[in-house]
Amino acid sequence: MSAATIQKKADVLVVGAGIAGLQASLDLADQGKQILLVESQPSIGGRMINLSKVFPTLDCASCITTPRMASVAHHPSIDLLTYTEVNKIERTNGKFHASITKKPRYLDETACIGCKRCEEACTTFLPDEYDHSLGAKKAISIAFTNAIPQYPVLDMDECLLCGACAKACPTQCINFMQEPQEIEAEAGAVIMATGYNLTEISAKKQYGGDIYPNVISPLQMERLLAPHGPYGGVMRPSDGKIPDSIAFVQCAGSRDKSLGVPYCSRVCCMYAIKQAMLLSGSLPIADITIYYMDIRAFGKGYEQFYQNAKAMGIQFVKAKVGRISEDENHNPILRVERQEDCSQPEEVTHDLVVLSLGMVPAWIPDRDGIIPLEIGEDRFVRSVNEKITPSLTSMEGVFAAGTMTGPKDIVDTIVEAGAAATEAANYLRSQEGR
Amino acid sequence: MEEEKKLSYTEQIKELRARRGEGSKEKQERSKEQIKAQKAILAAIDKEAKTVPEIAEATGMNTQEVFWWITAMRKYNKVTDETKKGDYIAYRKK
Amino acid sequence: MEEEKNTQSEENESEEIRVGVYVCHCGGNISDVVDTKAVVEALKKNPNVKIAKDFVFMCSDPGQKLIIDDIIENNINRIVVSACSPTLHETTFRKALTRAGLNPYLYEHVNIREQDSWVHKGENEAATAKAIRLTAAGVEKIARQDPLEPIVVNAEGHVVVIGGGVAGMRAALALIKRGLGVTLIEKGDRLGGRALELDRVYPTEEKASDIVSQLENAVRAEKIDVRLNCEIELIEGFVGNFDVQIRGKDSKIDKVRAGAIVLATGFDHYQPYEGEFGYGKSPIVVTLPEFNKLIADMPQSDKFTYKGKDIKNLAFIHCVGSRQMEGVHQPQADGRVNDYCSRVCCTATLHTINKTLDKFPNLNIFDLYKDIRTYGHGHEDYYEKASKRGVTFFRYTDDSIPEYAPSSNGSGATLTMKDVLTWNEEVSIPADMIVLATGMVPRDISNLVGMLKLPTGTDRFLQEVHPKLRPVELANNGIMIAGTCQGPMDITESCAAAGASAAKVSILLSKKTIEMDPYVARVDEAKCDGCKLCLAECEYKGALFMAESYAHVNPALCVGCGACVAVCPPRAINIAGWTLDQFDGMIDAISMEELEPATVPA
Amino acid sequence: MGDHNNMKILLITTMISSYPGANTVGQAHLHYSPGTYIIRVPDPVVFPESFYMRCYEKGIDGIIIMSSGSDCPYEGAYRRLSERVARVYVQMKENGIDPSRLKLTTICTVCKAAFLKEINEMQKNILQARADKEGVAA
Repeated sequence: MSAATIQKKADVLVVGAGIAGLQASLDLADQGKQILLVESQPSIGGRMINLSKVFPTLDCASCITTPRMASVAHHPSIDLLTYTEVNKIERTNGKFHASITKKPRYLDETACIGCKRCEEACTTFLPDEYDHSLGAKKAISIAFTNAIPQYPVLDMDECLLCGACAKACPTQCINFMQEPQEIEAEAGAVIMATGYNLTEISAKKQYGGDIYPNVISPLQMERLLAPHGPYGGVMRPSDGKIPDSIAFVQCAGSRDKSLGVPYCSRVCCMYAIKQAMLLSGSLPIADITIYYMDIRAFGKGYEQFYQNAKAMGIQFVKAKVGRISEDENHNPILRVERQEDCSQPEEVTHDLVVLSLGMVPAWIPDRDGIIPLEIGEDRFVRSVNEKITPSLTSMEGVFAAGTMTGPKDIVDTIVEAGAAATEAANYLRSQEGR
Repeated sequence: MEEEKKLSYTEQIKELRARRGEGSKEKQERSKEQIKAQKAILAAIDKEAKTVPEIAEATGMNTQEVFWWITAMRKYNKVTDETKKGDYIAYRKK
Repeated sequence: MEEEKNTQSEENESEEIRVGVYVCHCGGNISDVVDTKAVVEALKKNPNVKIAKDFVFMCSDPGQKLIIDDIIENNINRIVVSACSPTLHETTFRKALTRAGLNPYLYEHVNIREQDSWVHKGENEAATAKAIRLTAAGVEKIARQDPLEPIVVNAEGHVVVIGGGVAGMRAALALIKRGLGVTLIEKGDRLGGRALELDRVYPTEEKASDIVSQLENAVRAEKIDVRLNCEIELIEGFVGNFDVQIRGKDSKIDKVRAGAIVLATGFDHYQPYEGEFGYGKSPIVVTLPEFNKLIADMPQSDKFTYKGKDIKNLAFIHCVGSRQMEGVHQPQADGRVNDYCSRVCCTATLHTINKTLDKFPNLNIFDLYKDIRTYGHGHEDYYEKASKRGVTFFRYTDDSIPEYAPSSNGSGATLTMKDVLTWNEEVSIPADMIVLATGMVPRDISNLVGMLKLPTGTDRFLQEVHPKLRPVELANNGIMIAGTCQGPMDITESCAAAGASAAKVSILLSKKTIEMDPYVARVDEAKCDGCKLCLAECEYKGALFMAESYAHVNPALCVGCGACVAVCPPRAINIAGWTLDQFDGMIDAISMEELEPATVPA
Repeated sequence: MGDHNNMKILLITTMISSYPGANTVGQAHLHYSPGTYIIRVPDPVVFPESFYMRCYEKGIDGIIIMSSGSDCPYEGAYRRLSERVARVYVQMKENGIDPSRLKLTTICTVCKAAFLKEINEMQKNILQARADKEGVAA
């Protein structure tokens, strides 16, 4: 039934269009390389585009990401596929062959004008994954305000099949019968930039992150702080109360063998400090407490950022949080074992608690297939020459960028993406003579 | 391919509903529930702005569910923020 | 054909100015304070403005599309966007103009966020009035703007890399493999830099010497032009065409022409002042690099002997020379404290502690820290291992920095502090030897900083343009940075930075020419009366000269400072894009009393 | 606040240091008077004496030239600028304009406190100059 398979050819196949994939693509395309950039989500921009502001400069995340998104979308040397999955990548005769599936959005992208009338007409509300389920979307919707491209996706599993969207569409572009489009691509090199997931909020049973409505993930807090967040301000999910007392529990998903995440996730200290600073800006009278083991403000300008936060009155308490419960009004109660000042464990009630979750790889080769790259003990893709060429994977011609090789902040991710681009360009050149 | 293109969206829907069978009913039911919840909340804030706990009391729904619907209807311009009432925002039907 | 061209150009000259104004909400960042609709309405009354609109995110794709559509469909030929700072999105919108077929310099970016809505919260009316005047000033400026063309210069396909450490070698290798010529300049008598001081490196436990020789062999195999015992005498020129003068050991000067420069000048170890934790006063106090050197060749033993004395208790103190607080720590020579974290010392210290315990399992080791920052891949393992092996950790704060006191018999010392981990109990730690985990300070490259006017931060390290937008580039066009000259990094991070800077150099030199902004002096031949007053003002040799009775500019050498502009009586010389007429127009708009012209002048 | 709102202060900033400095103040969400208008130039050395005099004629109350000082990337520009400002002071005096309404200063990319201090001082100067003028008139 589906249309004939489309053939594509590029110098470099880049998998993942988060900040790492975008940067690697631009750094190669600006050198004249032809790029095929494949993103599984409806929009490019990755995790970064949904953050509020970024440390330590407090630039709005969108302001840093959107220029790159627009440059990628308009670059004459970048062929961009969104809402598209890579199924398999094989290396034969020094070339990479990828089988790729473009998932149906159930509309004709060449006709869609991104007017959102379909979304307005739709009557089915669903949790919005871009707001980490805090907010709502429709069964047909554009991912977020500044998404690229501005085409909606129809969630066929949830669609009522009422036809309201098709009726409202001024260009008649809705096609309920659309089939996946198969694509076969050939490339000279591959850059993998598949990013990270947060550790599961339910993983640590003692914290009840999946049970208590006011115990939230850091990405949910990012949305609450974002200019176009789901609530239009910082409120708590259980009842819309503007919180007076907010706590961050550090290392809630890292440095914890019981969770299978013994490593430090590198960014949690800084994002918690940043969120605390932004909170104290928008809720000047609120008490904000960060329960931590060590504050790891190691990057350029990070220590100074941490000291500013202390000077602003954010409370840093060296303590272990043993468990979390809640009272009848959904106020989270933390059992805190201070490691300074006082020895007795105490129970402290807050209005809202953020679990500073860690990072795990979003894609794991031996679990998810696609391409058999070696992984390390931590399950991130292993660099085979970590000190000198961190982007080198176990397969010749395949390079890694960003958080797929380990937790990393945005600055380190962008730098490493540039390094991966250099390696890919030089690999292509080394293959020319063969 | 050629044939499908010729199908109008109403014909497409008819065919897909047939394929779906019983699954359709379940979704219809959920849709009714969704409409009911929205109506109840909008009725509660038609005349005066109310906070989430106040709406919950008026409608008998739980606060978390009410807040999610307020968020949804705020996004799609059916509800607007009115004033701050204590630690809460009072919402009004637009 | 010829005639047609003439008509075309005449048409262009008499072309009506049609400005489009676009006001961004920035998702509330602006519109929560500035009434963007009022700005639009006020600007609509400006005679040069044909279209004025507001939008939630002008930088987004649909925002840019508004502009493109208006250029194509409504013949808009000048664009003003009032939004965030131009440093963020000026180029974004210039590119949009190009896509619409309009000269990208017919664009003015007005800042109503960082310099208006964000600083005038609560004064919404006044902030709106300001936004209107600033936007009107933007309109006045762009109405007086001619289309500009970028300056094109030839790009030398050769790169000078300064610094032969790991980062420098790594950058040099990436560049030569890319097909560019490379000269690698090292001050010392061999390649390898600071890595030469190390034994094994975390977390791979490779020998540092292996890493260095692996790189050095590759550098030799690729036939990179390596200059040992050499320093930079002078760098002149500009992006694409730098003239680098290299002074050898014999003081002979050699010249190399380069399209770009990569700085990989590295770091120095923080040197404790005399008496800092007893350093310099007592032989038992050493820095971490000194200690590493000391134990490198020691055989495994039950006993650790240092200067003829058995060492039983060994103390390590973190954050020496890093994370300093004003008023607590003694300032550095320039009066500032090192308020930054040196990033590598926590893991390096724990790495050394484990190595020490491998060799001397009977030692008592005390670790005095503020925070343990074992952030990277495999780092935490060293911390855990040290804890398991019985290392005693004490946490100090800036309120209770360990106090050093030599013991009465003079052979050891006591460190006294309040231990946060045991509820601020005062502890006295006996130490037969003390190791100070000293941080990184930038290598003194003041000659280069002065010569090239390189930007440095408050931490004295070289300052990138923007940590996320342009992390390995300096504001100096054509000069990149790699490694610890930018800030503390480990070898992995330095190599990644070197790779990233190689990418930026490759982009710059991938074509034979480089395009540069056209903001340089321009002479209106008809106005120039040949008075030569401007010549005396120009500091740049060859940039400004007289020929055929009027002043001429060499655009590749002119830096666009404008010193010549101010002294020209007939205003014949101006900086393209920043003319005095444009500024006069802006001042008119800023000083206008009424926000909207009452009547549109005929 | 009312006094300050009927005041127009022109801040001449440089691309390399004081314009980004003004952005730093914005990013920190600090507050200053909205009667401040920032223009950016490669370097203020571009302006002839007549430019400043025209600004006062047009009703600008005060001008702060926020130069790059030692960070200035242009050879000799700062020296030329300070010499020019000295000549502007002479012209201001000749035309009965209080010299405290012009200030040459240096602002870096992170000089938040200094930036605000200069604006506050200029506001005081302008009020004082106005009072002095009224005093003379009376």
